[in-house]
Amino acid sequence: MNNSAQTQSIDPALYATATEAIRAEAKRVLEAGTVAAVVGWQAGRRKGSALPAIVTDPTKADTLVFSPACVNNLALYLTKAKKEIRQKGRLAIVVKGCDLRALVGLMGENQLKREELHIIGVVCPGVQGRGEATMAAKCRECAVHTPEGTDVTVGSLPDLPRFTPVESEELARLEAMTPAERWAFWKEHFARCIRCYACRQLCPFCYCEQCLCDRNRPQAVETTPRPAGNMAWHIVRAMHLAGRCAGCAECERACPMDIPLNLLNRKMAKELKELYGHEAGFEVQEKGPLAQYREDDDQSFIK
Amino acid sequence: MTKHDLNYSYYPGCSLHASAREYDESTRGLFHALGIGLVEVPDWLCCGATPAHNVDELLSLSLCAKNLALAERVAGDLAVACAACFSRLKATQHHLAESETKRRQVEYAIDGEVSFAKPVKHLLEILATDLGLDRLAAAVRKPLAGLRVACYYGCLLTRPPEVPQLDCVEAPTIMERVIGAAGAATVAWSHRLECCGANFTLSRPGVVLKLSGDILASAKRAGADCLMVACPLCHGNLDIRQKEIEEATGNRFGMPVFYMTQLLALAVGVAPSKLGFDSMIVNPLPLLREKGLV
Amino acid sequence: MHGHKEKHAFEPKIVAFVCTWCTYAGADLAGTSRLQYPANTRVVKFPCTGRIDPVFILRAFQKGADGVLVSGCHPGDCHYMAGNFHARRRFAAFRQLLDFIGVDLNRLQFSWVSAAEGGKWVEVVTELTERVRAMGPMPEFRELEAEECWSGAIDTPELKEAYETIP
Amino acid sequence: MSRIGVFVCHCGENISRTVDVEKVAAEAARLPGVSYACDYKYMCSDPGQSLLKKAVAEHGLDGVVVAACSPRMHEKTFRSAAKSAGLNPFLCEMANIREHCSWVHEDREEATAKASDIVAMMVARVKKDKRLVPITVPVTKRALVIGGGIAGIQAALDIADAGHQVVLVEREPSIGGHMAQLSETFPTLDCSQCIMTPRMVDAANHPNITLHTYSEIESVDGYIGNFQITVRKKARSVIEERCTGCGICSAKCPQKKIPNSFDKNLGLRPAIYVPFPQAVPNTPVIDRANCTYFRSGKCGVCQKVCGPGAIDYGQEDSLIVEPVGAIVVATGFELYSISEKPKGSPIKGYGEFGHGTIPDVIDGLTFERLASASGPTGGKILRPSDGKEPKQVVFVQCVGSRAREKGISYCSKICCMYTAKHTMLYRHKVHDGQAYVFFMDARTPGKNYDEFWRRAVEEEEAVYIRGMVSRLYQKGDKVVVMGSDIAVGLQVEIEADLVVLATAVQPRTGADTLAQKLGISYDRYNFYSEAHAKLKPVECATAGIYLAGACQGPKDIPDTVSQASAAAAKVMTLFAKSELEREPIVAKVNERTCVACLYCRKVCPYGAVEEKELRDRQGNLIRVVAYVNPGVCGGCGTCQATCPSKSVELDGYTDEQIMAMIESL
Amino acid sequence: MKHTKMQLSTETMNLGFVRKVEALSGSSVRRCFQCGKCSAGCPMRSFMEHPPNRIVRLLQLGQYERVLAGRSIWYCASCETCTTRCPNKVDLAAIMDALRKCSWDARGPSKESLVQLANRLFLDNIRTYGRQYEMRLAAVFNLRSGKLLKDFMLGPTLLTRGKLKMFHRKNRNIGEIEKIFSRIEELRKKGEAP
Repeated sequence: MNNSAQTQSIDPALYATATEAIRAEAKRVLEAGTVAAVVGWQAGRRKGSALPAIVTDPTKADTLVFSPACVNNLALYLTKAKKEIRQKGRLAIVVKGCDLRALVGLMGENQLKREELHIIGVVCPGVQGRGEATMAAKCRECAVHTPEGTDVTVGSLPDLPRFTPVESEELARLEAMTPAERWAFWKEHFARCIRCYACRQLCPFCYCEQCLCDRNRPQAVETTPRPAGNMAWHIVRAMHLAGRCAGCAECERACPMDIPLNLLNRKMAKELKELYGHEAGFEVQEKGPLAQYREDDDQSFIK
Repeated sequence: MTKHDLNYSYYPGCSLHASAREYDESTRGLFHALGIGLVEVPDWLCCGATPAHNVDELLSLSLCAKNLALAERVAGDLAVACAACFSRLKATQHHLAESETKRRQVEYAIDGEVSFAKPVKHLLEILATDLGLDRLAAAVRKPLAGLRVACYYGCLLTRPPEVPQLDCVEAPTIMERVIGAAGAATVAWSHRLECCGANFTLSRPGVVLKLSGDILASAKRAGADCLMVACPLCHGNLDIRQKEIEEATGNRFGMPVFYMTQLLALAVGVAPSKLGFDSMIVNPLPLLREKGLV
Repeated sequence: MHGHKEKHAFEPKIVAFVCTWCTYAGADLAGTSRLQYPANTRVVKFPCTGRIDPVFILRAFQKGADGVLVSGCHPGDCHYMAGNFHARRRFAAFRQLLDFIGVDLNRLQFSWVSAAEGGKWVEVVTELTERVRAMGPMPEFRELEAEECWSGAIDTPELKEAYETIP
Repeated sequence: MSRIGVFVCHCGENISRTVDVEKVAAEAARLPGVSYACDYKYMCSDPGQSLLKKAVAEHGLDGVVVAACSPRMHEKTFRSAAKSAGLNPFLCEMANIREHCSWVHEDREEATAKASDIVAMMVARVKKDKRLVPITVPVTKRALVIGGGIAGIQAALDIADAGHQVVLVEREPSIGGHMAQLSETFPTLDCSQCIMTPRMVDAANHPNITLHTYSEIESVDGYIGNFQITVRKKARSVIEERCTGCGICSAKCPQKKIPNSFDKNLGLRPAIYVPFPQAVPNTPVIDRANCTYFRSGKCGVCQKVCGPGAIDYGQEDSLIVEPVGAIVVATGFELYSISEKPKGSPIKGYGEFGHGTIPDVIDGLTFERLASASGPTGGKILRPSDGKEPKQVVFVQCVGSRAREKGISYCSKICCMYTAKHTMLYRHKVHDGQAYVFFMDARTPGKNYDEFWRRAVEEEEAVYIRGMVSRLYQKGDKVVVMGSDIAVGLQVEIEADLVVLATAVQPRTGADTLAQKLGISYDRYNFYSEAHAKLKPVECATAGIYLAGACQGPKDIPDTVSQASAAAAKVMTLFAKSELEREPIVAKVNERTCVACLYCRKVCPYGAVEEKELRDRQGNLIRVVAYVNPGVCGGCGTCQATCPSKSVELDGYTDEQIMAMIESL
Repeated sequence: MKHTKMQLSTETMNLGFVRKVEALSGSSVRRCFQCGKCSAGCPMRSFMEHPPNRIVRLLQLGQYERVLAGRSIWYCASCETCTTRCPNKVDLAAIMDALRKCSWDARGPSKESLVQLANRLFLDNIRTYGRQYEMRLAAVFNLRSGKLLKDFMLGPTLLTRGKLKMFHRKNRNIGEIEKIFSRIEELRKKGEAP
């Protein structure tokens, strides 16, 4: 068990090799004209940082990188919400295993077509969490280090120690509470929410033209950042992501108020797996767990 | 006999010459008072009653057919007082008219033809229809006001439906209408048509105690002062065995059982001494005195 | 049934979301059969349980419901063939979410009541009403409505007093 | 600002006894947007409706709430009253303060408060109501009839006689169904084939009827007025157009020992065969599983002897697409068999009757074939085991039916009558034979039916024994029947030569699969469900599909024919107009916000959602959105609850309407 | 016999007996569909081991031994309630008469002797006297049935009220009576009457 998982403990050479391979593939496809642009990461100005990049010029392929700082889920840039990118034409995208699950989900939701994408998978040992040196909570329990079903996969996986699954532990801790204790927990967290909607902005699945929560006829969710509306917003969002969220945890990463949003998504994913054996983002499914049914579904909760 | 406009031949039946002599006496008294002629069929025979048809239908039919033939000798429709005799005589006419085979057998047995000519009428029918309730009411001298009567039909007066055709088989009113014409009040009660068990009076008196006991109890419950019957067999069970029933059931009835002719005769002014009240087992005189009828 | 009726200190507010074909008709049948049940329930009619959005349940709690009932056709009896099957999954998931948030699921009842089950409607409504009555008012969402982010909780006596005076 | 009118009904005393209607009206009047409120003794009466109309005109109302009984009772009444007052009918709502309030509560105070709440909710709702107009859909005046038994034939002939085209699809090689198998029919004892075969010929020769035999429904698309049916015509191996029906192929076929299922396997047929001599069409079918040519590649006798060259060994199944506007489902029934129960049958089995191992225990349909003059015995009653004439025949009623523990709770309805008929037929054919019937009740509620049964008992001297049979077992060449006579209170034992079981009537195997293709509902026994047990007994809940005959529940011939004609009449009613009007409670897509995730399409039980391409004036694709076909939409609203952005809305049940109700609490 | 199971076959069902009863009574036996109305209204039901409907049912199955063995048929009061109310026109009272005759003729396997005795004496009385004499009937019945003291207390009461006649006069038609009896016997001997 390694409770203080450090990204530095992973050999930097692994990232360098992956970076090289990404650059080569990007260059190849851009030169060949197979794609109009490559969506990837580039180094940030600050040392040890990275940010999303869209490369259309083969000569700029060398700007692409892969490092522990490549946290962003680039699938976001392919959704309809980011129309200007899609308009460039056929795209290549660099994805970690977790990002790929979002891509697969989007395909199932009629938002992307597999044949319109060139997917460059990158084997990911883990990326940073809060604080540069710490490994992200999601990476500690990652089961998709190596993306499957890509057009090309680069990088290799080192032997990784078993990390402490902090997120699972936190989930278990919450589940063991009484409803009143949980209510207190979430009430405290949601009270802090400032409704900046960073969670929504970064979520690959929040691609609606108009969010339900922005509607005012009728107003289903109060928009001002007051506890009542905050609670409603996070419940509605969790419900809308149930069965769809692939667990990239970008919402939680982006939250300026440190609300453990991914716990909600993890919980829903866990329940849907238990109830209907569903796991999001592993294969393109025409119907998610809440868009289909079996006649013998559990109904023990119904009188 | 021609002085009356209504004349009948008369078949009293065995009981009226014995245990039901008051029925016979009161019938004669009543008819005399009403100006109705009544001539007894000479040397009539027993109709066979229930025992005969119970085990030997041909005998039963033959006895009745013989009586019908004897009645031909006297003018006028045949008036019958006893419900059992009435039922047998009517049933004989009915069955023989329906079955050619039976008619031939009977004709052989009685060595004569079967007569269908003579209408067989129960006294009730004569009073209610032939005489008419208006004439009956007009003849009343001493209305039976204040007397609450439970009219008891028994089983044989109306059944089976197609035979006597005296009145509605399940809800007859002829007795009520007749006694009503004499000014009596009648009570509505449940056991008007139940069987009294007459057939078992000799062999299984226990049966009689049960059946007749139920009848008396029902009349009592309905608030009747007395019962009125038109059948000597019923009378035999309800009146003669009343004390026995009281002992067996522990109920106290004290319910006089009149023949309908007794009450009618009283109403049209026949002297009570001629109506055989003295031969009734349950003494009716206290009741009649109480109501100011004697 | 008749005569004396107990008065309770607390009368819970129950909102029932029902489909028009089965449960609404079942409730109608309870009426035509003159069955009696507590008067706490307010019925909102939907064409089908498939139409019932979890947001409505949330909204009902926010608007002061102490209990919510969702009821429709038995599986296989849906007028629209499959609406209730979809609803069944949707609410199976939603109740887990509410539970995780900390809502006591005793306040949220789901049932199948057919058009022929007037008696069952009475049973379900009565049971839920009595259960919620025993639990008392639902404070959670109602408190949230009254709270402001920056105050967290009303813990100073002055604020509390000022708050109490608000009608 | 809305101008809402509220009308509180007393319903005589039905409401006013427990609800203070004046108070409810007074409180309603104080609600924002309410400009008129009153109470009245009987709102549904003529004066009540006039009151409403007058108020709409006088107060310029733009919405109406009638607080009265259940909308299921009088919504139509008040909406048409509103309509005649010039108000869009969908701006009229009912507040149910009778069934949901006054009848179920006794406390006046509570009931009044609840009634006021209900009214307030409906006032909030009506303010958000939209004006809706009925939807029109074009109608293809052509009908599909599935099943060529008496029900299907009757429906097809009725519709065809009315001048409409009919496509009649039958699974078997010949139409006729069960009725062609029967010997005589109750209660008249007229010969079944004598009345059936002319109808079969009529159907085949009718200029308006297209007959597809040996065919099944492959798929069903579309909706009322506009169905697209794909019919799979199974390979007959015989070219229908060429075949003259001369029968030489069957006569020369060397493979002749195949049990004929039409004769309940009592008789034999060749591999190329027509199921029975009066078959329509009189075109044979090659039973490929039993044909020597198909099994070994050798033989080919039929092809050699066929003059017109109609035999085609290479024939394949073909798919035919038929556009129709209405569908009549008449797939009929089958009898439960104690040896092999139909797939999906809930019956647990009859081990006590030997599970079909006793050869002289047969079912009712087998007895029909034995009694039929054209049957395998030529109408002689001969038992299967040794071909001897049985002298003691025991009939057992309710085998499978009315036995919840055995699996079926319903009454099969026809058995009492056909068993009475069997006892008569048996008596007529075996004069010295004695028929016994074990029964629970004789259910004979039809015209001249009870008289028929009594005739069997009184004149034909069938001995009816009230009481069920406990067990059957073979003893020598007899079948011992252990029963009881509950009127006497004693056990009864009969050593029978033949036992006939009146086994349960069940839907056809595969009825559920067909229902799924058609999108119609069925009960737990797979009988198809009518839309309303009393008022819509021949309609399915799915618009444009109608039921006829035993596929909906056990039925005798007169009932079946009546229902078939009723279904035909429904089809003709539909076809009487070239356009169809329906309630506008359908979903609509907001194309501005739809992102075409198509969750709506995934959950739609009607398949009403399609993709729609939005293009600019030059025809360039802008984007794709969802589109709900209003003709197909059933109006359940599952799409809206599922849509993440609420870009699809169900008219009549919009979020605004619902939220308004919730917020008014 | 009473509780043994019924083996039904054309041999064990005596349908000839059923036809005889139908002929004697003039009523159909098969008509009965066991509604039970006869038993519902029968005043004597509580005295019978087979209620009236079961008598008919046993008859339908040709189980005549079971019918005749019981005392039920002798406990029928001939009140005709069953016949009057039968929804199916089964003349059960007549069927009872027929059954009693069958039992009577066969010198009955019946257990009920007292009713039979009373009937026999009644008919004997008719044959001897032409009319019924109650005193004599009762006295002889008591003597023959061994119930010497039955209704002992009633006799004197009735006598004093003139209800029982100690003496009676012979009927002038007595010859006719004897003739009827003997001619019926003659018919039966010839097999021309049942």
